[in-house]
This record gives sequence, C-alpha cells and structure tokens, in this order.
Amino acid sequence: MSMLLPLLAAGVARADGGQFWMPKAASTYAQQVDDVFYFIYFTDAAFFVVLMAAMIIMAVKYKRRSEDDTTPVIKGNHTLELVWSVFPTFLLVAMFWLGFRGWINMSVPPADSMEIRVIGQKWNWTYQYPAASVNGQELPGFEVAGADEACMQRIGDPTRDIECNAPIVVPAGKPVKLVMNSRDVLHSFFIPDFRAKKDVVPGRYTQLWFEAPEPGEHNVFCTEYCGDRHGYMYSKVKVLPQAEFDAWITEQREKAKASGALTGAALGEQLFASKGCAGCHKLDGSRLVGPPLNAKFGTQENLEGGATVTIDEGYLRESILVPGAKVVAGYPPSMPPYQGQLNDAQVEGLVEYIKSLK
Amino acid sequence: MSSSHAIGHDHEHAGGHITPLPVYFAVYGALLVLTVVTVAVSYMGLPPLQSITVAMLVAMVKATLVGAWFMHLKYDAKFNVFTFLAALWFMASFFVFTFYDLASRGMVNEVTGQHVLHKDMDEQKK
Amino acid sequence: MSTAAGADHGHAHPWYQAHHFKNMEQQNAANKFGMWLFLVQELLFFAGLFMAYASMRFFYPGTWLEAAEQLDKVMGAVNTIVLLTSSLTMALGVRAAQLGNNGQVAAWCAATLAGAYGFLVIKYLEYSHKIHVGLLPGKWFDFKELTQTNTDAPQLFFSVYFMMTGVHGLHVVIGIGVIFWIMLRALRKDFSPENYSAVENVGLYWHLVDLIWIFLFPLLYLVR
Amino acid sequence: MSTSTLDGVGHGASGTNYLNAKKGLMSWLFTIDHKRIGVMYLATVLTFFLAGGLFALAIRTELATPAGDIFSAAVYNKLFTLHGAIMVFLVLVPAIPATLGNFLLPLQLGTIDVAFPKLNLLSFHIYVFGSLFLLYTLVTGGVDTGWTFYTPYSSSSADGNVVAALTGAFILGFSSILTGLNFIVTVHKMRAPGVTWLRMPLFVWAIYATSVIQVLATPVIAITLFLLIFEKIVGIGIFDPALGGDPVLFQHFFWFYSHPVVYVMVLPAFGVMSETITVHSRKHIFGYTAIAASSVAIAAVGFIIWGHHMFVSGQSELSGTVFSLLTFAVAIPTAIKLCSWIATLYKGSIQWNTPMLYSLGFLWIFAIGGLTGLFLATLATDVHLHDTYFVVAHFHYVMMGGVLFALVAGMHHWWPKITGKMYNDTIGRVTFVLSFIGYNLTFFPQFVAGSQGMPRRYHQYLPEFEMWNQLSTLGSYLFGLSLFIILGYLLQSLFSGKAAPRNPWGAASLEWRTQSPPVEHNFEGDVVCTYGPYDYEAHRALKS
Repeated sequence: MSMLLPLLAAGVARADGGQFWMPKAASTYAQQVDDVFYFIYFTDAAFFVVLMAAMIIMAVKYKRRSEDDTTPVIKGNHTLELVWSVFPTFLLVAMFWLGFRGWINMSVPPADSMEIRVIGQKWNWTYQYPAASVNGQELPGFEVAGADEACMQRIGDPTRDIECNAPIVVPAGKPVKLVMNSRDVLHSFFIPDFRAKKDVVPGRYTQLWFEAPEPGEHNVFCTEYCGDRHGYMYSKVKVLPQAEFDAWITEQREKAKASGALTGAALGEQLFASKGCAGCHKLDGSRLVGPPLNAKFGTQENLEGGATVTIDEGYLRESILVPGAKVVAGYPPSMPPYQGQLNDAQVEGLVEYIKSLK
Repeated sequence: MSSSHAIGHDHEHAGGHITPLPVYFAVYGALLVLTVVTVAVSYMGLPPLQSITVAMLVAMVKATLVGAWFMHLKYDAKFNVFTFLAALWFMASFFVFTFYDLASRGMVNEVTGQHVLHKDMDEQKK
Repeated sequence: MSTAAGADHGHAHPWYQAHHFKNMEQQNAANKFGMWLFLVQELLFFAGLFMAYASMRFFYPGTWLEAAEQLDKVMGAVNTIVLLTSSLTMALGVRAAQLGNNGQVAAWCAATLAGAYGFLVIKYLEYSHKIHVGLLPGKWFDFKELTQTNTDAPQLFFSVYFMMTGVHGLHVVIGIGVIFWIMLRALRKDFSPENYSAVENVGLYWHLVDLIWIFLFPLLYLVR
Repeated sequence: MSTSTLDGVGHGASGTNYLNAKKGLMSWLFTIDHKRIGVMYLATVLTFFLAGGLFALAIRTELATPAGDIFSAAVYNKLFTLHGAIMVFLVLVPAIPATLGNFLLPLQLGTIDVAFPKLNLLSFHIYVFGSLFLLYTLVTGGVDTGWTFYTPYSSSSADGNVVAALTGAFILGFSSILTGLNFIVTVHKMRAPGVTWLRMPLFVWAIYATSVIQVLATPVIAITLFLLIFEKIVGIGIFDPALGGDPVLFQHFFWFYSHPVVYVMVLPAFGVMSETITVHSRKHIFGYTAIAASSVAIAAVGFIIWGHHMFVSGQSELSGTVFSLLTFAVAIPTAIKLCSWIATLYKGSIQWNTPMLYSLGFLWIFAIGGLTGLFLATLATDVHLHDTYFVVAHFHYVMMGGVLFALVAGMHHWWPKITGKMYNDTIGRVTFVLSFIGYNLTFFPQFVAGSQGMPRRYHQYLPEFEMWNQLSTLGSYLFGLSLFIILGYLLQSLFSGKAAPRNPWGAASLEWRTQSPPVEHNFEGDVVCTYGPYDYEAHRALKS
C-alpha cells in the first residue's frame, strides 16, 4: 500500500514533468541522470510488483487449512534458479553501463569551461572569480561570500539562510568548472537541480562542473556533515544570461579594483560583509551564534571559564585569528580561525571597524 | 594431525608432528643468513623501487620459513593453512583497492589528483 | 579452556578436557583453529598500519627516504636477530611440550623471555635516543635538521614508525605475559603429549609477533 | 533420544531447565552457558535499542517542522550521532548473532555449548565494558562527530568525549571479533554426529558467514579507531590534512569495515528468514545450497565494494568505477535469496501467525531496501542521491527494517524455546499491522524527500520538504508505539503465558528436539542427526 501510492503518484507526476521523484532538471547532464534513474526505477518497480504479488497471492492461496496439512517436497529447481540468477545480471550490467556513461560525462569538464574557485568553510561558501583583462585594462579577481545582514534578521526561518547567503553567479549556456577545497573540515557542494555533487576536501582540490542552459536560481546544500551549523550551510547558484553575467562580473572586478585602495574601517566594513562575519555577529546588541559587536570596544567581557578580559585591540586581533583562545561566556566556541586567511592590513581594518561601531 | 613425509625419524605421536631438531636449527640459520643479506643489500644503495622489492622478497621468504616450520603450517591441518592464506588475501584486497584509488587520482582529472601538501595549503590561504 | 570440571555426563575425562568436548582430539583441533583465527584478526589489525605506511610513503617518497636515515640500522638488525632467536627457543619449547618434557618447556620459555626482554631493552634504547633528539610522532616532532631541509611532513614518518613499533611492542609485552604463564604451568607439570595446545598457541602467537617484525624491520630501517 | 517425545508437550521429567538450574545474579553474570549469555545479550541489546530509538524519536520530532526549533543545532547533532553510534555499535552488530545466534548455534548443531564458553562470556563482558564508554559520553554531554567519525572533523574536534566514544567503539570491536571467532570454530569443530555441512540449518550458515566477516573486517576498524585516537592525542597526522594526511584515506579504512559490517547485521536476518519461512509454511526450503552459498558469496564479495560509499568523496573516478561494477555483483546473491524464499511459499501450508507475518513483512521491506540500493550502486544516480535522505531511507530499510523485522520474527519464532512460554498471537498479529504501516510511513517518504534533494543530518530544512518529513514523523510515532506493544505482550507472556510445548511449530531442526526451555546442557541425551533441518517428511515419519 505504502509503495503503491507513490508509484501511482509517480506515474501521474511523470506526466507532470517528472518532478515527483527528482527536482526540475536544470543542467545539461541532469536529464541523462534522470533517464538512468527512471530506468532503474521502472525495472525496480516491475521486480517489486512481481515478487510481492507472488508473495501475497501465495500467502493467501496456500494459507494453512488444517493442522495436518502436508506439503510437497520441492527442494529447488535448477532452471528456475539459473533464470533468476542470470536474467537480472544483464539488467545490472545495463545499469552499471548507463551509470558509468553519465559519471564520465559528469566527471570530465569541457575544455572551454569557465573556472571558479570554491572554498568551503564552517559554515559558508566563498567563491573566487579569476582576474581578467577587459578592453586592455587589467582587472583583479574578486571574492563573493558572506550574508546580507538585514536579511539575516529572520531567525528560525530556514529559507533565510538560503536567501541571505551570497550566491555563486554563473553564466547560462556555458560550462562552469568549480575547483574546490576546504579550509577546515569536509564539506560537500550539492546542487540538486543540476544533479551535481562533490565533496570539498581540505588539503586537496576537487572539481565539479555543470552547464545550466537556462537562467534561474538553484539551491546549494552542504551534504557532508561539518559540525554545528551544517544544516544552515546553504547557498544559491544564480544563473544569468551571458550578457547580464558579463556586466555583473565586470562590475565586480571594477569594484574589487577600487576597494584595493580601501584601508582602515572602510576596509573592515567591506570584509565584515564579504567574510561572512555578519552571519554570526549582529551589530544591534542582540545575540546570534556569536556575541554582538557594537559598542563593545573598551568594555569588560566575561570569558568561558570565569576570567574577564578588557576588549582592546589585542583581544580583538587574537579573537579573529585564534577565536578558540578566549571564548566569551555563554557562546559556543564555533568560530573558525582566520589565521593565515587575513593579512595584517585586513585584520587591522576589521579591528578599526569594530572600534568604530556604536 | 597427520604427517607423511618429514625428514629424519618421523612418526605419529600423541603430540602431533615432532619436527626434528636439525630442521629447526637449519631454519634458524637460514633466517639469520637472510637477515644479514637484507641488511647488506641496504648498504648497496639500490634505487628505492629495487631496494624495496629485494627487501620485501627476502622478508617473504623469511616469513614463509617461520610460517612453515616454526608455526608448523607444513604439517598442520590444511584448513588452518587456508585460513592463514585467506587472511593474506583479504589484506591484499584492502591494500590493492585502497592503493588503486591513491594511485589513480588524477588519471581522469588532473586537478583532482593533486595531493596538496600542508605547506601548499598555507600558501593557498595567503 | 581446560580448567572446567569434566565428568559432567557420564564419561571419565582427563582433568584438562573441557566438558563440552567429546575428546582431546576435538579440543586440541578447536583450540588451534581458534588460535589461527585469532592470528587472522591480528594480521588484519596490522594491515591498517601497513596501509598507513604505504599511503604515506606514496604521498611523501622523498621524506620517507630521508627520515628513515635517522633510524639505527645496526640496532634494528641486532633486534631482528634477538627476536628470531627467541622465536627459535619458543619453537623448541613447543617441541618439548609435544614430547611431554615440562622441564625443558620451562627452560625454553625462560630463554624466550630473555629474548623478549632483550628486544624491549634495545627498543627502549632506540626510543630514548629519538625522544632525546625530538624525533617524535605528530605534533611533538621537534627535530630541527629535518624540518629545515624537508617541509614534506617529516613527522609523518615518525608517526608511522612509533605507531607500528609501538603496537608491535605492545604485542611483545603481551607475549611476555603469556609466555610467563606458560612457564609457570610447565613448572607445575601441566603439559603432556596429549595436552599441550596452550604451549602451541602461545608459540603461534609469538611467531606471529616475529613475523610482523620481519616486515617492519626492512620497511622502517632498511629501505633507503 | 527416544522418538516418542519428539513433539511431546511439557517439560523434562526433572522440570529443571537452563533458566532455573542455577539461581542468583552471579549465576547469570558469570555463566558460561551460551543460552544464558544469549539471553543477557538480548536484554542488553534491547535496552540500548530503546535508548537509540528514543533518540530517533527526538530527531523525528525536531524534523516535524522545517525550522530548527526544538533542540539547538548542537544538541540535534549529538542526537543523531548517539542514535547512529548506539544503533550500529551496540544494537545492530550484536542484534542477531550475539542474541539468537548465541542461543541457537549450539542447539542447532546438536552440541552442548560453543567451542569456547569462557571466551563467549568474555565477549559479553567486553561488550558491556565497551558500552560503558559510550554511556559515559552520553551522560557527559555526548559527541557530535556523526557515527562515522569522519576526519578531520573528528580529529580536530576539541571535544574530549570523542576519544571516549572512539575507545568504546574500539573495545566493542573485540567483543564482535571474539564472538565471530568462537562461532566459526563451533561450526567447524562442534557439530553433532550426522550434522553434515549440508544438514546445517541456513541460520547456521548465515551466522557462519557473518562470523567470517567479523573476524576479518573488525580488526581493521579497530586499528582505524586506534589511529584516530592517537590522531587526537598526539596528532600523528595520517588522516588529518593539516598535518599532511589524507581524510579520504580514513574513509577507505573506515568503510573497509563498515561496509562488510552491514552484512554482519543483515546476514543473520537472512538466516532467521530461512528458518521462519520454511517452518511456518511447513515446506522444505527452496534452493538450500543456493541460499547457503549466497551467504558465503555475499560475505566474500562484500569486502571489495566499500568504495561505493565514496563516489563523490574525492576518490578517483576510476576507483569509483571499479567499485560500482563490483557492487552490482553483490546484488545477485541477494536476489537469489529473495526469490528462493518466495518460491518456498509455493504449495506450502502457510500459517498466518506473528513470526510468519513479520517474515513476510521483512521480504517486503528488504525488497524495497535492496532494490533502492541499485540507485546508489549506479554512479550517475548516486552522485545526486549520496548523503541525502534517499540514503537514509535506503539503509534504514535494509539495516533497521531488515534487521529489526527479522529479529522480531525470530524472537516470536524462538520465544517458546527461549522462555518456555507462549505469547498472545492475536495481539502479535494486530501489532504487526501497526508496525508495518508505521515503518513504511516513516521511511518511504524519506526516499522522496531525498531524491528531491534534502540532505541528511540537517537540523532545519526547506519548507518544500515539510510534507514528507511530517509523514515520516507520524510514522515513527506509530512504529515506536508498536514496538512498545510488542515489548509489553512479550514481557507479559513471561508471567502469564501458557507453557510452551517442545515443538510448537512442528519444525524439523535440532533445537526443537529438546524441551522448552532447554535443559542446562541443551539436550537430554546425545544427539544424532539423521535428516536435514527442513525435511518435514522424515520428521513426520519419525514422529508417527
């Protein structure tokens, strides 16, 4: 019963664009994956129905009539056993072959793919776009990361995380290759609509490619357990038409060039947004994952373990680089260390920015 | 518990097969010689691949000597031998399949295959 | 399994035959087969260490050759000979048990124990030298000469070295315990040509410890 | 043994049995009687199952709404970690081999005890000792690494409880190894006269294949956990990329054990099926040798397919291909078993009692579990489905549904033999309906949520998955309720159940030839086996 219902529903759903089992296919190889899926699905369904029908019919038909029932001695049947050993083998080989073809396709990016670096970190994604020379002008690469603070106010709403975290922006109709690695633990980059997934491993690079033919927005999940806020590590893929994408990326590169001149609190403010600080620290005095940071400079803070500390430049610097050293009481020690990820000027900028907050 | 063709005064006994003393000493002597050989070879400065091949071959001969005579596998119930070999077989499957992954990373995708050292990690962080 | 009282159901059993076995042949065969299965799991336990060695060596071939130079081949070779000798004495002890000569069993066990202690003493000398100069596993590694010339994780070699020899050394210590137990039982005249499987099984265990070392020695010390 | 008592009612002349032969707590805790050890395992395993099950209900309660609103993320992560660790290490691995296996193996072989009774007791004590470590982590705040302990999350976690949990799992491994070792020797050396290899019940074959895996695979997880413990203490760095190691290597180590171990869980369940389906159909098993051989084949092939857990982990593409191909090879022996059981029903005399209903329920659940495995063995589809709720549903169908339904079927089947009491079959059948619906309602919707893209181990989820999760939560409450009812009426039968006859089902295997419950040394006399375990003709001829 519980199987028949979805089966039926799946039949209906297939007529409805096949979205009962799988989300809408939005990459060039997604349809290929779905075809394999449905090949296995209908093979499975046929086997299941035949086996279960046989089981139920016989259970009813041969229900015990009296305590003295006798049964014929049937110890086996070599022909039958041979049939059910060999016949499925062909189907299994077919499944393997279809899966293998799809897999090779998914594993080998086309040579003309656009490359974007993806960095996983507890608990957000950073996307690094390469530098380029546009109209003879050298423009630097840039990073997309972090959360929109105003958006983040909606506590307890899961869609918040997916909407507020910065999306990875890619062009439509062009293969994109993600070269990924992690700064801390294993993550996994999963785009259900593209049928694309790959673990993001610290210490090595892994890669993932896709080509989205149509503009649109698609969810990104982290599918490798990575600690406390694993279930909040959402992002989006924003597929733009080529022309819009070109305009976007040029704008970002020009911004990056301009912000190269930033220093002090202005640099800090920009980093605070782009490094994802706003995802955990609010600036209006209310708590999120971490303590709020406004009007904190110069005050006393109680630490986990009973000690107190005055919030000065040294403490802020240490807390950015090695957050686990002195954790504020009542908060989890879950901030990732930024040692090695920020240069001196950047740390300086963040400290100046926090000092400036009222 | 059977023995059929041992050297020397071989006979059925409640204590199973009794290996003659000279056999033990001969095996021991061979083990010592092989140890000297393997140490000597290590001073010859062979390239790593040849060096490890020779060392492992010698070790396998030594292991066979210990297994066959000291551990009585030569005279033991055949199933115990099978058990021992089965363990080696499953060890081998662990080695072969795991190593196949390590060695074939990067055969399809170059970038995936790079094992980044921790020092590169630091550079990449900067 | 030999201390359970016999004579539970009618038959007269020798004291060393457990009640659930029909005869000594069955008991001895079961004991020995059980021991072999135990050795099987030992082999697969060590398989993990060998795999760790192989993969780290694969990742850092240069480090491996360089770091292995820090080990003392002579000490390793002497230890190999000590362990091989103790393996011989153990085999002779088993032979004595097969013949029912308890006195000789105890004597050979004592000789084996001497070898085992000798092995540990030499190992101790090696360890203390390494600890002294900072050739330590993992985050304790503090050997300037290597960290200066080689940034390819030289501590990994010593992680593997200490894990492998440490686990092996633990087996030697356990071996000392069981050989000592066998020696005491031999002094109590426990063994006879019909009842010697405890000696034989301890022997098998000790030979396996030897067998593992036969591979550890060249892998860690010799392969340049 | 005199033939007239074969199906006779009542106890032996003396009225003593293994349960009342000795008295006092110590006579249980330090018994070397395999039957008592089996019963103690059963009690312990069920207790831990209760704990793991309550964690599961807590998880499902959190997931009833998309927002992470009942527990904090940190607590939720600990809940699923403890649920997984308890269920895998403390429940599923010993669930059938150590309980029913311990109780039945010597009985079905017609012998007095396992080959090494003291070692058997030691296994139990090690099991309890190991479980104390997990209990320690539980009461001191839990662990949040996931039961898989993937590096570098586990190795870099500052939580000291991780070491305790690892130590617990390490110790538990030795219990499993020693049990397996004991059973292999028992099967080889302890069979009664006439019990040839091809006259062993298929349950024994299944336990035998299981034991082989336990002995060969468990040491590898032991050394893995050992290395991981040192990774945490000393930072040896083999698995931690920050120190030069390779986290994917850890996954190889881990799955070399953890894939075969699913067969440690499910092969004994197959064994139970081969017994219950034949006995309650009163029909010779269809294809005895094929089923026995497929158990051994599954055990052997099960060792070289672990890489299918790692298709997207960063394992090489070629390696993934090889593992995918080999994985399909394990589907064949499994299919052979399923077909053979169903063919056994043909022209049988099928009794619709509780053990049989759970057996048929097992076939249904295992068919779904097995068939959905094909999606995960196939490379292209696994990329999409890996680490989603589809996988969660799949392995619960196989591990939890498969093992639990078989365990419940087996408990009902052998309950008269173990306790000497009959339970209320009517309540049993009604509860079956409840548990079957509850079970499928819990896990089937997860397939849909998963293939739609819902990742596992998520504290919150997007509203589009809400309907599936609510169905699942509802189902889990029903299923949980049904398990409490089962526990209730089984316990009640201990006090007010009718005395069980020697052989209530008319079975032909050896364990039914002794009284219920068996005497301390299993049989009233020496056993000589003259016909196979499914030879109901010969059995009947002997009886009349």
